[in-house]
Amino acid sequence: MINKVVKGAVEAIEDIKDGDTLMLGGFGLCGIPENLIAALVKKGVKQLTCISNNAGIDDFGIGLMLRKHQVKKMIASYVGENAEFERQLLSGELEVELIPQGTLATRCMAAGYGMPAIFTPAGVGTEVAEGKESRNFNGKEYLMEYAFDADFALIKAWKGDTAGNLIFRATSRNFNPIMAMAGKITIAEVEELVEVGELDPDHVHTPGVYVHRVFEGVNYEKRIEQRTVIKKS
Amino acid sequence: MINKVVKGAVEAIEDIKDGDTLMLGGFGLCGIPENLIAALVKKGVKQLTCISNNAGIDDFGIGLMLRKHQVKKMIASYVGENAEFERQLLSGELEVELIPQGTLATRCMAAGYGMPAIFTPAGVGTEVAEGKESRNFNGKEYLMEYAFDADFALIKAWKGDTAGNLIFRATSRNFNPIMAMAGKITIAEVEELVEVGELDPDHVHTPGVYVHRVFEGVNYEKRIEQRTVIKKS
Amino acid sequence: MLDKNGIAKRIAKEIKDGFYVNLGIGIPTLVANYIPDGINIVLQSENGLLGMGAFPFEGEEDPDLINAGKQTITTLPGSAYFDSAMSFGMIRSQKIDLTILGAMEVSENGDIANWKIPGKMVKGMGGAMDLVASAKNIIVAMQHVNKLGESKLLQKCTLPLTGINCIKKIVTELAVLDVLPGGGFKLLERAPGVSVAYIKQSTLGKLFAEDDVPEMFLD
Amino acid sequence: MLDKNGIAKRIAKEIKDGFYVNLGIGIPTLVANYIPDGINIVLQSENGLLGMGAFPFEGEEDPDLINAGKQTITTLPGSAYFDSAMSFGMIRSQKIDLTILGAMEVSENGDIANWKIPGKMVKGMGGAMDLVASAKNIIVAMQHVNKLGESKLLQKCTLPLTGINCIKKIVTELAVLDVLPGGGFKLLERAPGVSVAYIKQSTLGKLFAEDDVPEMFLD
Repeated sequence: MINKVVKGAVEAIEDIKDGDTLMLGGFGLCGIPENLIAALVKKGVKQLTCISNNAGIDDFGIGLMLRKHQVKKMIASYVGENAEFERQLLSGELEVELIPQGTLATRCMAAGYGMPAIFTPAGVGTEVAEGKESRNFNGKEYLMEYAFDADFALIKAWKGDTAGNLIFRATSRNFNPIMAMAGKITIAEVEELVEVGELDPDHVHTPGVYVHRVFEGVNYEKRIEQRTVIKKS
Repeated sequence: MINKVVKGAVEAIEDIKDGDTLMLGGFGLCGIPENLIAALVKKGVKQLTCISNNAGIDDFGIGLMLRKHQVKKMIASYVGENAEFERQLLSGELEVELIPQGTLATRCMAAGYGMPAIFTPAGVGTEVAEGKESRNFNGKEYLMEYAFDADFALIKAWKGDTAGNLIFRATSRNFNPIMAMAGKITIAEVEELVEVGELDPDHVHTPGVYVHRVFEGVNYEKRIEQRTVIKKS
Repeated sequence: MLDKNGIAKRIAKEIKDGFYVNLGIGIPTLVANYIPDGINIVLQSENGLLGMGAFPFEGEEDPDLINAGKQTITTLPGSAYFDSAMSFGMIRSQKIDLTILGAMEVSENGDIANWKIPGKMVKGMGGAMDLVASAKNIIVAMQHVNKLGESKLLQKCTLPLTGINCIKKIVTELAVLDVLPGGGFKLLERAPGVSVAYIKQSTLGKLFAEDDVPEMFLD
Repeated sequence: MLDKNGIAKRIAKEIKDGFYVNLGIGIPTLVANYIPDGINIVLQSENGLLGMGAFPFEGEEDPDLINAGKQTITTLPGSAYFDSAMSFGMIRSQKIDLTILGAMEVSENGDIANWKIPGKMVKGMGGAMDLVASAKNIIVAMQHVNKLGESKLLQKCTLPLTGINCIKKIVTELAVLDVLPGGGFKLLERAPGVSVAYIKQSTLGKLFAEDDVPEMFLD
């Protein structure tokens, strides 16, 4: 097996530089690469294009990078749970491209599957369709959308082995496996790093071939965005 | 949960009729729906179009259906491990469409993912490209290939629950999950049928939403096509 | 006139045994509380789950387990997790039988606007454009009129569109309506105590209404 | 002149530490036996496996565990299974560093024919067309001449093509050759005891050969 282990987040992002395009896994704050984001903030790399379903909140997730003005452009499906985001957007500091969530997911998948473009009906007849090629198949209209081209994918898994095989937990899977497939360089942080042979090969969600660097993260906060509970009676 | 259990293979294929298009999972004889094939042979339904990576051998797999002249057209990537197949092909009884294995897989995936067509470089400049639309992306040529449109997908899993969730084992996974997603009606036979709650939702390969009927198969033969072993010294 | 729970209750009657259902944020989420006994359905959450259950008990919330509204939830036996590409794959390939979502405006030809108000902060369409473009069966849960009393069932939407020619059924605080294939709203049921005349005057788009439209039956 | 194992041995020298490799049926399969110590690679089998190991011991074969040649195999620690769509997805997206496969003919512009002989029973292309169209790095293991002594390294393939402009390196029983970007075979190494003249006369396509082509070093 090929060993993909790096020491930690700082070493893992060593070659990320100003102006790079990054994919960041997660849905809301669920399954986000907390350690990698912290390292990016510490490193202070700037002018980034970030592809991520959401943009975090003011004091967590991608919000931490926004606060340090590290993001030039955000490509997401749903944002604005974040006052600083709104401020930067209105002031023209931040460029935002909003795209349908399924289109976002499928453009990641397209990159991972070596398909230069895909067809989706999402956005037909709306402003999302402006300037895009559309095409009719069997009487239904589809937009042609292109595969993403990202320099790095930063993802978070539950368990990983030294060969880069990854297993996700519950809905923290979300965009992580498809971004893992799509990055030119994929960096995975995991809650638990194990030796090869400890993961059941039938349970692996992301085969190690997609992962270039893996490390065990520390101090996971796993913040909850909407704590909705039923009171025990 | 929605219960997808049917009594057995005979009930499961009740509405398959002459002229239908079927997808059959498996790679060689590995992971083929043995019970469903036996039921199709017993039922004697004819003029079938079969989409499957291979066509079985003379006395097993799809070979059993060929022997009873049930197959009108075979869509596969590799055939001919089967004398009867060759005989029917040369005599003009059987129509064969050979397509690259990745194209076969991706056309299944396209159907499952609601994508009417995909782009692949496989076959560019060869006879496979004849009559097909081709298109250049970033300096590389791709063929446009259409999603399959199959009436039924017949697949085989290792374990399944009553809600149709499926788990595959080792390389018997192959085409089974993507055909499961692609069939208008998907019928799954499993080696072990369990109650809901017994499968870990993180380990499910095929969510039950894709499976319309599930049953526990009997008398699995699991024949080996190329028994290659190292002698113990 | 119905309250939010009344709208949810009425929509719940449209759900058939064996349905896979995607519920949007807001009133649609409430529908889950009114599924009749004996009706087995599975809820999809487009962030990657089939088999969504209720909210967790206090202290049992799991940060790795949320729904598309980012709320902590639980799962039911027989659930399955998957990635976002598969999630929208099953939406596009119409494996989800019914989508229920909110709207700001619906037009008489079935266009829907529910994601953007010019001049206001735009949060994004999330999965709504994928859902409306792909679903074989969409029910809209919405207010018939806005706070100024202006109709939200229009001849043509004034807000940026989420999808076109996709809405087939609408449940509001006043009525149940179909969008006709040839265009126009067809009044099917009145909310308790609401007259046909009132619904007519609250609907700007073309409305087809018989004189004896039945009052909806809720329990 | 090399035998099959010699060809496999020479190809093994092209494999670098950290490579993911797909081996075709025949001579390419033998390459796995000659990976140098200290070189860690992972073998992909396109039916859905990364981390392929040796054949199983007698009695330990598992019908659910085969390679793309349908042979019973084993896996190594750290292996992973996946479906056929993901398998060819990773091939198309060039996650596999090296593909080694056999050929009936190769042309001087890198076209390859290895799946069909007109008039003979056609078995199909299997995964070969996907592999040659997508791989960033392909080495062909083949016989330089056929049984009649006719060259299989041609100006133009005579058999139906598997892929075009894709082959960059060829190892035969006689030589190691590159296919030049502008067309033509470049002779890099001679098999032990084989002269440049003999290789020239065995190559129908355009051959570029210096006078002092080194003999290949095998051990």
